[in-house]
Amino acid sequence: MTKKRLTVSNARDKIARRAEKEIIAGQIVNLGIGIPTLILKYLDWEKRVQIHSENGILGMKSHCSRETADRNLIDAGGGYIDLVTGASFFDSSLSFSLVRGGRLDIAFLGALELSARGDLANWMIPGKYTPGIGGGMELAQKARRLIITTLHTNRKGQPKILESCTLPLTAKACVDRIITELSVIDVVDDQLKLVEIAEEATLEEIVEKTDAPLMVPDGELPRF
Amino acid sequence: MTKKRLTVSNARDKIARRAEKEIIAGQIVNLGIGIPTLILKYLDWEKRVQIHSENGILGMKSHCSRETADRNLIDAGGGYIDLVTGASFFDSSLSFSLVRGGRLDIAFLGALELSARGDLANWMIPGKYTPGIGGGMELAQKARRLIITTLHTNRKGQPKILESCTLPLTAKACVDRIITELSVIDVVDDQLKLVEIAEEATLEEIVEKTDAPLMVPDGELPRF
Amino acid sequence: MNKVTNINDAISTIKDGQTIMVGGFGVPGTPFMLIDALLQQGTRHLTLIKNEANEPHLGVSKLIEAGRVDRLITSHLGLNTTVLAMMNDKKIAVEFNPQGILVERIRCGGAGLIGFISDIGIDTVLSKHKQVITLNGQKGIVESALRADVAMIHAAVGDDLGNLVYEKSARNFNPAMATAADIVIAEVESIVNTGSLNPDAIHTPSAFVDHVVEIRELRDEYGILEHHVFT
Amino acid sequence: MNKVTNINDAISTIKDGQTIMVGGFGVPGTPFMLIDALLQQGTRHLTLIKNEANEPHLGVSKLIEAGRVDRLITSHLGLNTTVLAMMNDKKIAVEFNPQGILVERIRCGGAGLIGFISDIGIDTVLSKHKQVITLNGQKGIVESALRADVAMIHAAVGDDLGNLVYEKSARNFNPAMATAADIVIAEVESIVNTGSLNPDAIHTPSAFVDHVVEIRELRDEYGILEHHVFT
Repeated sequence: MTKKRLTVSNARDKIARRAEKEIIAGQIVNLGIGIPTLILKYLDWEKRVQIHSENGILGMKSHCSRETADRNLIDAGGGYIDLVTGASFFDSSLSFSLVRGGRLDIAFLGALELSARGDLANWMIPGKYTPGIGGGMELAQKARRLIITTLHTNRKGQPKILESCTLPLTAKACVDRIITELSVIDVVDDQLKLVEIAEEATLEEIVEKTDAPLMVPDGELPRF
Repeated sequence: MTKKRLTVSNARDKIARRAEKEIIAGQIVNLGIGIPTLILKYLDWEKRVQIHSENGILGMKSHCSRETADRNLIDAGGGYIDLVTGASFFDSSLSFSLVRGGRLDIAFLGALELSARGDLANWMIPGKYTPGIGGGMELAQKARRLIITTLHTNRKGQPKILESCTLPLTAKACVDRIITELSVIDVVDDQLKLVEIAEEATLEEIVEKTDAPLMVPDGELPRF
Repeated sequence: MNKVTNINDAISTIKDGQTIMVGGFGVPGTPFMLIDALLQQGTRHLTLIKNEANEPHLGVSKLIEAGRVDRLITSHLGLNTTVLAMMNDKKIAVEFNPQGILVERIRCGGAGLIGFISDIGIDTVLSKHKQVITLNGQKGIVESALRADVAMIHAAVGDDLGNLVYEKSARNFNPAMATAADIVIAEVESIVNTGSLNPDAIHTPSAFVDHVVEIRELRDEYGILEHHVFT
Repeated sequence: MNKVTNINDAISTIKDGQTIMVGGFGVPGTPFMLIDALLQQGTRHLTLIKNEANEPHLGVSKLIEAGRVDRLITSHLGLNTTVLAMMNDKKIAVEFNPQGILVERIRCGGAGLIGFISDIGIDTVLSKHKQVITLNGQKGIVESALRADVAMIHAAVGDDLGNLVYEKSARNFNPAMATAADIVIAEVESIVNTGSLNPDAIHTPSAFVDHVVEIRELRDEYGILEHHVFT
């Protein structure tokens, strides 16, 4: 059985679309830079979700056009945004009280590496990529639920999900769920458990591209 | 030479009137309960002084009448107040950032006991008077200038200014100036220095009612 | 997410033995209606965190006088001789904090931190029984964060999402407490349409609030205390 | 106390070797006019505290590129490859903090505290070289308070007493920095009559502000960054 391969762009969209299903009505959600931000494209606003941005916004909507851009209104990634009804502004200090105080229902972040027990590395590659920390460490450690949205492998085609991370950690044992273009994987009791398989993927491909033990439940897994 | 004795009420007013002279135009000032609050009666508002109240007000003016009382607007002592132009409200957290962060130019507080090196005891008498701490400790420790306004002796006629305090301290070495109905005394290099004498007082009386060494400069001291 | 609910549903989340924060500094900002509902519910063995204990027969003093409070974490009880007497008779355990340290401990809990280091009270009896550490050559007392199971707060205006605006000196401890409890119940004097509050002027963003209860009638206890009118 | 002054008088308080906090998160809230005046003044060997370093040739990046900054305490430089290259070439010392820890350290300094205890970064390289203590059974990193000699901040509106109101996402680090420096210089887009700001809606009370400078003209750098328009 040959499977259709997704382009990188399609893969990213697929991940974002699947990730959107994780959000429950009324939740407070933070979307990291990259694929997480793409979730906005697919977000069902009927859910009255409140999107938090670290720079002091609750209730951002999406990136807006040049015409409606407000010089005083950007998200944490720098893009100009518009707002939902009921949005609020606050300072950076209260913004992180919201995160660390446990009021963030879900944070979606990207990853450089992930480990079998849910460790996340996404902030530096020593000697190569050291842009700083930003808000990621606090999002990873303190969101009630941390969902990683990432391509299954890196640019060289190497697995991102490893037995142990080799890069400096963002946070230990913080990941609840990993959504890639191939699979949905949960971290349960320090183990990885496959819970969904992409329409375009095979179990063999997922196992091959995952460099850590993967529990595969009996029976047919849901496709996405 | 016999001196006219002040009634307690007159003595308190005299202290408050003298204390008001300490305030420089534009300063941020906190007035404790008791004699400090009486300073409002004599305050020259041309100085554009900003009175801080611990419960989250900058720019309170004075106690107001029943007619203008606002159920949402009291000072830290519980009295209904009015405001100066340019007043602001904030929460208790920012209120104490203002105090501890060093933005309070002067705090005026009362005293149970004072020591020669500027220790203050004003919050409890073990077994007799233990109402709690309130904001006094932070005012005493962190105001740029702490001025004590108090009757020179307690209700039993005993000195309040002692070699060392016997009561639990509010804060160590915090007092800059002591204003009583008899004298103005500065704490300089862990020593008490007499700087003014009340019209109604004699040097002998002050020395007699002060149970700590008192430096008395040569020459005539100013009267108040 | 409409958070407007009726008072009994909101208060029913409070259980025996829980720790409850209550906003207010004197009358302004005290959620009298929520306190009365909690009194009626009969919940016991509470630990209460509040700036003061209101005055006798008013606000949280009613809970304390009814024996519902085992422990009070507070700043000052100078205006409540009834509770002071109960404290002296060991009918209630009282822990006093400097006022700014109390609100800072609450904020610290709300900010998801473990504690902070302060020199307030460093050379007094307050530093006894507390960890003292040195940081960059400065000696400080380690103060622990405070959190509660439930915070009961009062705001002037709220919307159905839970955004809150406080009025004048009624703000006080309310915003910090709104961040520091697992469940936050806000009573508000009026509910406005979501979107009608200025986003720059919202004091407590909706994320922190779980239940909004509207006060139908401002009873006497919300009014002027005649004995505090000084002129 | 009229705190409105001209920009050069305000900036002249900044001396070589001082520590300067600068508000802003991206363009919003960055005091470009004050930064330019500081650049013109030629002050050197500064330690800068700012969320990020703006982008190349913009805001504080101009100070850094001109070699005026010895040390930068920041959170993230992802949008400034110029400063990252200077860091890698050891032309500037950079200290990275998690963003919320950075603002918390500033707020802590502003609150007159010595430090705080947090579990952020506890099992990462960030806990190296830092004191780790245990409080109520929880292990945490001791983070020190940050203060500055001068804070340069940006607000939308100010009055002559120094009360400030920020707008939308331009608030960010400005209110915390306003509390945490010995001298606070605020540039404002407009000055209004004292008394015309709603006392409940003032973000930074006048007590924290020393100098207010009015921006005469919002130059291009305050405007929209075309490369950040994503749709």
